[in-house]
Amino acid sequence: MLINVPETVVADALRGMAAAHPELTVDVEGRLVVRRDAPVAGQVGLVSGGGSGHEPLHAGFVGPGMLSAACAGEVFTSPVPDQMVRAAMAVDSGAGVLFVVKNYTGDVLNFAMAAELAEDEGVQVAQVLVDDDVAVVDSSFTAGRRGTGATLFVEKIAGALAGEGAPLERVAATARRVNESSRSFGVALSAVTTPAKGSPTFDLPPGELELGIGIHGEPGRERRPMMTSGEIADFSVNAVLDDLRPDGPVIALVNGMGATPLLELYGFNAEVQRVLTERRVPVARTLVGNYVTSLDMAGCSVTLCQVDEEMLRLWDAPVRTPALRWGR
Amino acid sequence: MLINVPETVVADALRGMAAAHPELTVDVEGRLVVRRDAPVAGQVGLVSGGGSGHEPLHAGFVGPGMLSAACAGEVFTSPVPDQMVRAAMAVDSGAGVLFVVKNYTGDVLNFAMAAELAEDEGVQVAQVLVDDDVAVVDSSFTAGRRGTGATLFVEKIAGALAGEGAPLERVAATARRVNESSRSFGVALSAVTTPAKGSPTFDLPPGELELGIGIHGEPGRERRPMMTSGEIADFSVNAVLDDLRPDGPVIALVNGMGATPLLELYGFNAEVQRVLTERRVPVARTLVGNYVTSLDMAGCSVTLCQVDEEMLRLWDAPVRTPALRWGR
Amino acid sequence: MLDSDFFHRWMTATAVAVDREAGRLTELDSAIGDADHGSNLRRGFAAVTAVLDEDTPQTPGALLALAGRQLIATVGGASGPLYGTLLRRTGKALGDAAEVTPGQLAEAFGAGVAAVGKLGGAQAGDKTMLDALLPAAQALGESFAAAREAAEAGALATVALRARKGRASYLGERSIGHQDPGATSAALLVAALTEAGAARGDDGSGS
Amino acid sequence: MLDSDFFHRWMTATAVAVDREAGRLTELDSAIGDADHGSNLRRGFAAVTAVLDEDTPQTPGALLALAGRQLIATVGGASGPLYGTLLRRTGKALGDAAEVTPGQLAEAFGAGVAAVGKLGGAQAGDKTMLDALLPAAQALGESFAAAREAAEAGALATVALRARKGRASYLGERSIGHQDPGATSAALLVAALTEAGAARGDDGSGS
Ligand SMILES: Nc1ncnc2c1ncn2[C@@H]1O[C@H](COP(=O)(O)OP(=O)(O)O)[C@@H](O)[C@H]1O
Ligand SMILES: Nc1ncnc2c1ncn2[C@@H]1O[C@H](COP(=O)(O)OP(=O)(O)O)[C@@H](O)[C@H]1O
Ligand SMILES: [Mg+2]
Ligand SMILES: [Mg+2]
Ligand SMILES: [Mg+2]
Ligand SMILES: [Mg+2]
Repeated sequence: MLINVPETVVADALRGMAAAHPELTVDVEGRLVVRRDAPVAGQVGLVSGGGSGHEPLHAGFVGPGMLSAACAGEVFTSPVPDQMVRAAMAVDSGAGVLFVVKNYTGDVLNFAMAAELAEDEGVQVAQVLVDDDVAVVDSSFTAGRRGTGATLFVEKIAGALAGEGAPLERVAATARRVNESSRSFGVALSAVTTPAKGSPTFDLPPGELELGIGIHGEPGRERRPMMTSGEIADFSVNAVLDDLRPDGPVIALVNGMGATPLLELYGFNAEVQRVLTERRVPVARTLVGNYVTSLDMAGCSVTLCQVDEEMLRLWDAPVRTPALRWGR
Repeated sequence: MLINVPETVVADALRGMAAAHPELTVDVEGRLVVRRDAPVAGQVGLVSGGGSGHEPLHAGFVGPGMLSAACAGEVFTSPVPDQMVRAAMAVDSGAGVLFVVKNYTGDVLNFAMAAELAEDEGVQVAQVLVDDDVAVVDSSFTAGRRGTGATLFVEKIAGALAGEGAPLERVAATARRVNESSRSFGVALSAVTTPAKGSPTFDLPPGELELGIGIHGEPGRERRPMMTSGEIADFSVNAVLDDLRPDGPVIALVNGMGATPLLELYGFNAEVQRVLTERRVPVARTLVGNYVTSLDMAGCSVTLCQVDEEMLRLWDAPVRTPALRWGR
Repeated sequence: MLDSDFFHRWMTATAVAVDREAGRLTELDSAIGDADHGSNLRRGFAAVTAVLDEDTPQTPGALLALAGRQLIATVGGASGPLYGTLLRRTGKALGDAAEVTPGQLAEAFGAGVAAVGKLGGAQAGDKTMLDALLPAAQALGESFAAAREAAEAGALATVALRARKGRASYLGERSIGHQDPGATSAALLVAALTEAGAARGDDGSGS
Repeated sequence: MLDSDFFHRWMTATAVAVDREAGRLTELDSAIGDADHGSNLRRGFAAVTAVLDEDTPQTPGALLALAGRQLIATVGGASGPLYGTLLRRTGKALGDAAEVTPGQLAEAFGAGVAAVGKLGGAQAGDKTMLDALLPAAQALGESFAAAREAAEAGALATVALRARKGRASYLGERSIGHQDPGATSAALLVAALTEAGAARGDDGSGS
């Protein structure tokens, strides 16, 4: 690993972000990345965060048109309520703050505590829970579906709406609509090595893969002999479509888990598009890259979001963040 | 690996690029990626290319403000002259074409043949040879320094100048100046697995690293026990500075080799900035990310380019490509 | 009677145990979670002892409440709010007495554990820290040693369970056969009571 | 006399040998290069035989020139232009005779090898394909078998050399101890002459 010691990994990364991105305010001590121009008058603030190790999520999505602030936890560990409260107070212009929370017990509990504390400080807070991973059965037998790739869709689309000056209830409602319209499925070709553990979280021999993994180095639901890119696309896209059942165009995120070469990921995208064509799902936009990652995991995930005209317009709206940038 | 069969890896990736980037013209059969609006009247065309496996280099840098076209070779194999000739003819508006060639025997020979053939077709061709890697001693005992990270600087800055309508000689001269002002050094924490070979190109036990590696999975000049991020930054930045000896501000590219998590890379950037500060080198701009990669290699490289005011202005100029995007 | 020194010793003994067992906790979390439980709790209890060593609250209730707030402020993840709530609510239940009986502690601890159940929505048998905490709270009325044994037995018993809460639940059937990291650390917390008591010959059996 | 059939057989035999040895060539290239030499040449010679099988030029010169152009158009890398130039320039030197003597081939091959040296700027001892090609061109005046032996000996001798051209040169001292992939494939190309000749009992010793 390219690190000093496990204990300083997150602080080191934030120092490095500060040096590379003068357009952001980075509070290394407080583990916060904030838009330099926050709070923006008349705009709802968007705050997200979570364990580190998923970069560019979330700090790489801070900037005009997307997040107002991101809280960085330790590797794979939810941030603590203090961070979220400080973020909320830093970005609240009086229009309120939306917390974008990935559905993991830790994130849910810490953001819930933070919401209470922030309300005590006079900040109006709404929350959206992202839970898009169809590999997890959503029942009373689980902690519910994990929040993965759809987080990018929620942050981008809700961020664009907030940038237009929409009120908190509308931003929150749209964020929830994006989540409800999105599903993901992920596959690992290798395990993850966290700085704290220093060795792979599970044993995955070269000729095998894990289907239905999350973004925290946990094993998936099932292990199989290696599949081709085309077979993985069939399995993943079908898993998503069978749950989402879209009746209109989708945005596709073809996401690398961190150590998948872009060459392979683009090739995988070709197969994803083939399956979507076979299943007669029109694709309005496609984004390919390592966006919602799991440290050094090799693998990929597919997220589809069924969009209406407003969502597509907000997706296309200008965005200026370290990792996502387009328009004007 | 996330592939179908080794033989179709490059074609699959181009199909995937075509689907994700309607703003580019992708010729899958001909292995070409071209700006959709090429040729642009009055502008010099910028053509680059090389072996695949270094993505986003080069195809990810095609677009307004950077490359006009990129030729994709097989993995780690220079493209063939035909591709380069077709690229030159597709982007030549009559103002001529600049070939950006990384200094490898294969690229040099194939681009040289292509230049001759293109001139036969009536295209005026100039070439810039990128050779920035200080790990290779530039003497009659080697094939000369490898072209690595500086390629991004050359393509961005010369691309911006071409976009302003500068004539071929000026674009070529500036491209050469950028190369002469740039130096790189790279470190591998893991070897590369190419699709054709299917196993790592060399054995690198977890507790060791290779210093002075290129971008083709070749071993470096020296193997050492694992170093910290800070020690690697000391070694790399000093190697670059001792050769470059800048007396003014630099642009820094802190580059991941493909499988290095962004979290680690940003942390490494903090150490790179520390060394630059210690050595009193002012840093005008910093770019952090996986830009000039070597498939699934874990590791990093540092490229510094000493810039004058014109080069910095051209660096800051708007660019709209899949992998590099900023300004207006 | 248990004074604030006793509770200070409890937190210190827990910090020592967590530090010693951090590798094992992370290893367990790596099998069915995300490989951070050891470093999470090490960071948290180090922060707890740091703040207590600097400025020790004078009542057991205030001390545990401070320890809980410190866990919430430094751990993150699922275990931070849960362990933080456990100590905070136990402390709150102890009120502002300068000393408490083992029986009062047992009762307060029961309230703390109930708060954990309420916050996380887990029940006995869901393969969480509650599978160590609930039997421990039960046995704490008897003695520290009994509580320790109950917690350790509860933690061991999680091996056979299928997880229904937390990250391990994502694994479904594949979660069976592994010991729950949170139940394991909960047993360390409970075992530390014996150590804290031993320093003064207090075995927690009085009331 | 060697007619265009002979040269067609030469290319086919080379393609078969390269296909069979592709793994080994890539393995050698993996040690001191970039692990693609086997797949590069396999792709190239498959394309050569494909084009020759479809439409065989009627003179040795035209046939080799076409094979060379095909290599340049399909291989890429360093070996594409170099092997392409070798065959193209050998073909060019053979002129448009319908049949050539082994002596004429030896001379033309010498011209092809010289062109490779000029294009790549390498010399004997630089640890490249030239270390097999140069001695082979020398011995080709004698017989195919002599050329084959010379090429194989030359390829083996590259093990001890330090590379001064191509990717292996980046390794400096570390390139010593490994056989050069290009010299190894050059020996396959030269050995295929014997096979092409054997089909008609031609051992290349006539002039
Ligand atoms: N809903 C819950 N209720 C009670 N305990 C839980 C719950 N979810 C998780 N836990 C406990 O937390 C432990 C994991 O803690 P930790 O690894 O520190 O947090 P995270 O899961 O966020 O990485 C689990 O082993 C389990 O005992
Ligand atoms: N300048 C040169 N002159 C002659 N032969 C060379 C030269 N450079 C490289 N070679 C030969 O090319 C071989 C490598 O070919 P290949 O692996 O196909 O191309 P690349 O090096 O571009 O990957 C080397 O083993 C060497 O024999
Ligand atoms: Mg965690
Ligand atoms: Mg090559
Ligand atoms: Mg955990
Ligand atoms: Mg090679």
